Amino acid sequence: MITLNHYLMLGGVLFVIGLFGALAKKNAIAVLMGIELMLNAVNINLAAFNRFLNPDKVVGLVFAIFVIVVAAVEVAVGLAIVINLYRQRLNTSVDEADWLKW
Amino acid sequence: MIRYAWLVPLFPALAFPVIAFITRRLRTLSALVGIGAIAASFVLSLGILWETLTSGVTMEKPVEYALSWLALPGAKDWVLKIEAGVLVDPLSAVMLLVVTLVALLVEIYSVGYMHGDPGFSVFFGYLSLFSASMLGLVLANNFFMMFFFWELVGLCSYLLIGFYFHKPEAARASLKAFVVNRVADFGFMLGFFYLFLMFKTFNFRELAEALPHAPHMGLLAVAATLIFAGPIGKSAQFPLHVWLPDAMEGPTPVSALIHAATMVAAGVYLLARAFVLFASIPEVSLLVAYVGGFTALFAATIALTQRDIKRILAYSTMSQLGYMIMAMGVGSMTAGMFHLTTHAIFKALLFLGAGSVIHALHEQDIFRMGGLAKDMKVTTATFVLGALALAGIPPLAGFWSKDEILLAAYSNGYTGLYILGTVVAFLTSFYMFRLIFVAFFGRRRAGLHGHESPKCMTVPLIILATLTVVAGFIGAPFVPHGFSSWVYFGEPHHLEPNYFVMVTSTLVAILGIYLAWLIYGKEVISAEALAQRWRSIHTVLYNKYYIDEAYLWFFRRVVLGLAEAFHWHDRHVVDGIFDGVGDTVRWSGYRLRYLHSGSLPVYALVFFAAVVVFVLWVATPVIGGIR
Amino acid sequence: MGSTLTLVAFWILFVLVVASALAVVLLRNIVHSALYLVLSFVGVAGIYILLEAEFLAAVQILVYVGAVSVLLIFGVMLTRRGNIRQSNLFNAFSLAAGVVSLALCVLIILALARTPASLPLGSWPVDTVGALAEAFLGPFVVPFEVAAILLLVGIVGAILIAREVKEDK
Amino acid sequence: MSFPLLTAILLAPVIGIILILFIPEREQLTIKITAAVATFISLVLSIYVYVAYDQAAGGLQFLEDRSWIPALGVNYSVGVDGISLPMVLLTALVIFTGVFASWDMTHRVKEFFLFLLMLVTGVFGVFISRDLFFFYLFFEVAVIPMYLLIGIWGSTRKEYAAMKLTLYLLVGSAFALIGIIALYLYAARQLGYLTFDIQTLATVQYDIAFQKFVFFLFLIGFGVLVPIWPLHLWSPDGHVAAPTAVSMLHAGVLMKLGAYGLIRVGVFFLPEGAKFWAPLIAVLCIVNVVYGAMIAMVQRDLKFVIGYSSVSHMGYVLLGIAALNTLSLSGAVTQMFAHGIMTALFFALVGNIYHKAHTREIARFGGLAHQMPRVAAGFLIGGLASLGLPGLHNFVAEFLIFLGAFTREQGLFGGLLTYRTLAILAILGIVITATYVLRVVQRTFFGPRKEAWDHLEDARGVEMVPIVVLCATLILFGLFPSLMGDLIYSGVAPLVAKIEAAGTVGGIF
Repeated sequence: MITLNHYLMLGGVLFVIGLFGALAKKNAIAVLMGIELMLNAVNINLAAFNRFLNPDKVVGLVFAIFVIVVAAVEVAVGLAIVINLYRQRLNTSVDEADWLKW
Repeated sequence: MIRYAWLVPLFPALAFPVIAFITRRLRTLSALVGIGAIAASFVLSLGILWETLTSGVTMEKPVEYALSWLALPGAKDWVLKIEAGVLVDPLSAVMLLVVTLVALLVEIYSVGYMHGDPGFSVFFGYLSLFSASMLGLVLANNFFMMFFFWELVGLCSYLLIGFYFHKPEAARASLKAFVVNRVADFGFMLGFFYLFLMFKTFNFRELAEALPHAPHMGLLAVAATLIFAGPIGKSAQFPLHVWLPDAMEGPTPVSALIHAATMVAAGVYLLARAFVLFASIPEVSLLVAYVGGFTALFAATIALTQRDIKRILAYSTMSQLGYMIMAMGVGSMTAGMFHLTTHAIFKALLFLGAGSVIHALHEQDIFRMGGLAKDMKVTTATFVLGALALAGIPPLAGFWSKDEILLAAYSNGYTGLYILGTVVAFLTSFYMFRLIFVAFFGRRRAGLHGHESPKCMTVPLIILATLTVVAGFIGAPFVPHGFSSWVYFGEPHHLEPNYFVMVTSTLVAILGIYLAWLIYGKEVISAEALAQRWRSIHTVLYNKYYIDEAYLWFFRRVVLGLAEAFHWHDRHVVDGIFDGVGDTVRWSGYRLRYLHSGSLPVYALVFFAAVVVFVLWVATPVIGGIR
Repeated sequence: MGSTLTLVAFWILFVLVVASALAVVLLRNIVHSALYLVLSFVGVAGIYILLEAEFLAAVQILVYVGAVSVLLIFGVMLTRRGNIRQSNLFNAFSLAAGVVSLALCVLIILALARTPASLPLGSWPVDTVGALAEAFLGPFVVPFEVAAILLLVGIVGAILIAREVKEDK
Repeated sequence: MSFPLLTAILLAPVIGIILILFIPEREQLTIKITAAVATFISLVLSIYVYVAYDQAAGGLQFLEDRSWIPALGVNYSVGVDGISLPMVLLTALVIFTGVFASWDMTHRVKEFFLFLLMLVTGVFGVFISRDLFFFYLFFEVAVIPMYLLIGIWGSTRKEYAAMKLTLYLLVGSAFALIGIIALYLYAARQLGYLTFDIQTLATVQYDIAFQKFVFFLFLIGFGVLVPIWPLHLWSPDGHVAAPTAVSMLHAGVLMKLGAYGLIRVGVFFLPEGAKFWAPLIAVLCIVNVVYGAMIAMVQRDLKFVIGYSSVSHMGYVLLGIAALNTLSLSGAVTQMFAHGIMTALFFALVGNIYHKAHTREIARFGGLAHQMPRVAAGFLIGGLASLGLPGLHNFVAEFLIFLGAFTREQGLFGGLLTYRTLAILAILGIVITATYVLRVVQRTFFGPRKEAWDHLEDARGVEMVPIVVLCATLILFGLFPSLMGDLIYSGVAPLVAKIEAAGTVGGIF
């Protein structure tokens, strides 16, 4: 018997893997990939909650689609920033992007 | 006429703005406006005095009317009620006449004296403002209004002393006069605050009625003493006398009007107005008498050694004011006011005469004058007449009034003060005739030649000289229904002429004149030798007992020192604390900024670590704790 | 579809998604990571089908697999420099990141393990696409339009940021 | 509903701002004229309201009420009484003359007048608000433009002074905000509904401990603005740094916001709290008076002298508040008005001199009365007002305050000190004031003519507007104080009734 917890488990694990990727990687594009994984995990949860808890409305799916939209925009803008960064520093390492310093 | 008494100060009060804003460019017109206004007031004052004396208005039954000036009704009874009122009794009627008369003559005189001065119009404006304030002071029916005009009078004095503001000495003198008077007014104000505290009114008559029911005699004595501070300042009594000699930096007509005849007499007038208060506390009266007596002697001794013609007159004014105050203190308001009246006339005469000399010579040091009698006959004659009056030679005005004071002191049992007064009379005649013999007779020491002043200056001199001769008779002992039956406190009393007092004071005065003639006229006794002989005394007297220096030291070292200390404290301690708070914040910011390495992974890491901690904290109880 | 079959399908997809996600994170070649990312997205689409959200699955394939992945690969190409085999290294904080991630993972699993959730599958609209359409053009019409504007702004912003900076300026 | 006069007073500068926005920067004269017209409308309306106010009826008049955020109980409601009306008139007079005093401004004129009008909008708003929310809102509106005005157009360490002033005032207003919210919530619990209305809040009975605490918050919050010692240092620095018109508004009006807040919010709502803290205020205000005056005596910069004299004079206002009786509170309000006018006059004149001579160092001047007789006369009148000369309005104010404090029978420190002693010390302050004011007059304007200053021109044309208007105001109310005294009494009487109805509370000392 498949339950809500199965899906949440998948979402949770995927989220953590994505988080690790976002935190531990050096390449800014890899960081973006981690973030995409995290967003996917969230979408799984949204869809699952919708399916199990509130099946007569599709609000969860609506939200998931919004998240996808935002994710697409985020990737576009994020990559633009990465490219801009690359132009100025000739690498895409987030370690060296410390312009937020004092 | 009495119904229109409020117009008396109003005429000159209106003249001031007219001169200041409309006619300032037109000199003659300005003078005309000023003189016209004061002449109107003079005529009105004459009428008021006449009506007062003929229609049964007495000290007990004055005429009083008032408008509300400022009133706070309060919930139950009045919190404060200040009236702008007029109180006409013989005392104020006489005073009105004196003030308007002297002011009128001085303004006429000023047309000649100030001729050609760039501030000619402004001068008449100030004089008008002064006259208005002084007349307002005289007519005031309560302490508040009196204080109001008292201060305005002080302002005019400030403006007029500093009239030649380009002279640093004049600027300094005006400042000094104002500040010294402020110190005195501080006491005055406190004094009538205490009265208000006890009686809830400022009105003279209401106070007089309530006085016997005073809740606390000690407090009343404090109030009276504090009020006396006002006269000490305004009438230049020791120890707040220092401003008067310096005030001579002003134009001479100003000295005549303000610093001899009228304003300095305001203190005496205040004592007369509030006489009931002082009379009810003998201890304070005694203080008044001794302050007055001491100042009379003190100022006379300083006058012995001065060389500046106006300063000698200034010290003589101080000394005579001391007489008046002493008269108030020994319980004879009549004598004090009588002397005020006559003194106003002959001192104005003396100052205007001195002004005439200065106008001719542009010189104030008497030892650079000499032989003026040949050049300036009218001036010399009138001046000598004034000096004789001041010295107390019968039958001139000064004799009668001074005599009455000495008599009051003598008959009221103040023998010490009587002797002191007699000594002062001797000193007075000596220093006055020292001035006359040095300046008007004898050789021309500096070769300066004078010339007689124009008519508009000599005519006032002649009028005043005439009055000097006749004015004494209004209060002479043998005249029935004279001064003492108009202005009195308690019962109208009539002192019997006491020939012992009369003869002694006359002899003493003649002795003074003779001595002055010996030293300075015939020069049989060398003045230099005398000065050498009593060198230390001479130095102390010449330097006015070093009181100015002491005040200056106090101001420079103590007051300014304290001020500097406060300033340092403000800038370094108080500001230091608050700036210190700011600096601490800034410093900690500089240190804490290293926490922000700027590295994005670190930020994200910290962020999620915080999420973990937060989730642990919140979720642990929800999921059932750690099992 | 039988429940056992669903369960089997779920576990297969689970392994696929997690394994490829781990590959994305752990591999040292950024191109490989990107390819595994595609695989992972496809797996997630399968999960959506299991959840009977077919439209979402389609969107997932279209947007993630079709657009986002391609964008990412373009990004890799545009910023390629040095050895491609060493293009996706860990940074200096990987250990701390691992600890934090692991802690969060343990926390999530603990929370799930202790949550009794035996909710049955309820009724589900047959026509999810129609339901979604009604939701988007009904109560969510304003956010829908805002999302459209967001996309536009995002595109313009991306162009603006990535534009070549003229040197003479 | 009749014509919304008070809103019109408030909106006249706002309309001025909008019009100026559309005028190009280079048309400086048009900008100045627009500002002058806008403030003139405010002035005329203020005078009309002043005259039309029914003194016999008293209380709040010219009421307007509009719901704004009903959920929070916020209403746009305005009205004036005998305390706020003189302040409205004061503001209108000072800003009107202030515009003329900055007629010579050439640097970024447009922004200057924009901020100036914005500032004055805030000040008007504070004085006419009957709603605490708007009261606070306008209060903040008044503070922020000040920062820019001093920071951009100032002189002498302007950035430092602007920062200092803003920080002090914002910290103060934060305290006041806490107090206002505390009042609001406490009243909401008592009343059962939310309201910011001042009249309603005043009917609530606050318990003693609450009153003591909240009054302390107000004492700091509004005290900074007064300024009470030792929180006064922003004011001399700020005055010195600010451009002329801002100094005028700043010393003339902004400082009164503090005293007004202390009376309107502090004493009116929390009479027991006021009684508790009054002794502290009384002691501190004497420090203000004497300490401020002494420091003014040794200043070398004309503006610093006036800055410290403001500290000293506002001490009298505090003394009036501390003594808490009819006389003293009437005096305090009178002094707020009179000091505002007087100090605005001073700053206008000093600004005039500074603009022409490019220095304010007293020692470098001397004999300026030769070149600038009108300025000298104005300065002398201001100085005489400052030292409390009868015939000028300040005398009435100081007299009432002194008499009020003097007649208050209460001991402090177990009878060691009384209000009477403090009043005596305060009166001593006017002696010190006389000394420093006249010393400045003597050293600046008197003395021999100095050739170096022969190029200075006397005030004329529009420069005369501030001098004439402000001097005339001082003299008018000085000679006929009941023109304002009756009005102020109608405002103070309910306040005193409330204080007297309040329970007896021992003072802090």
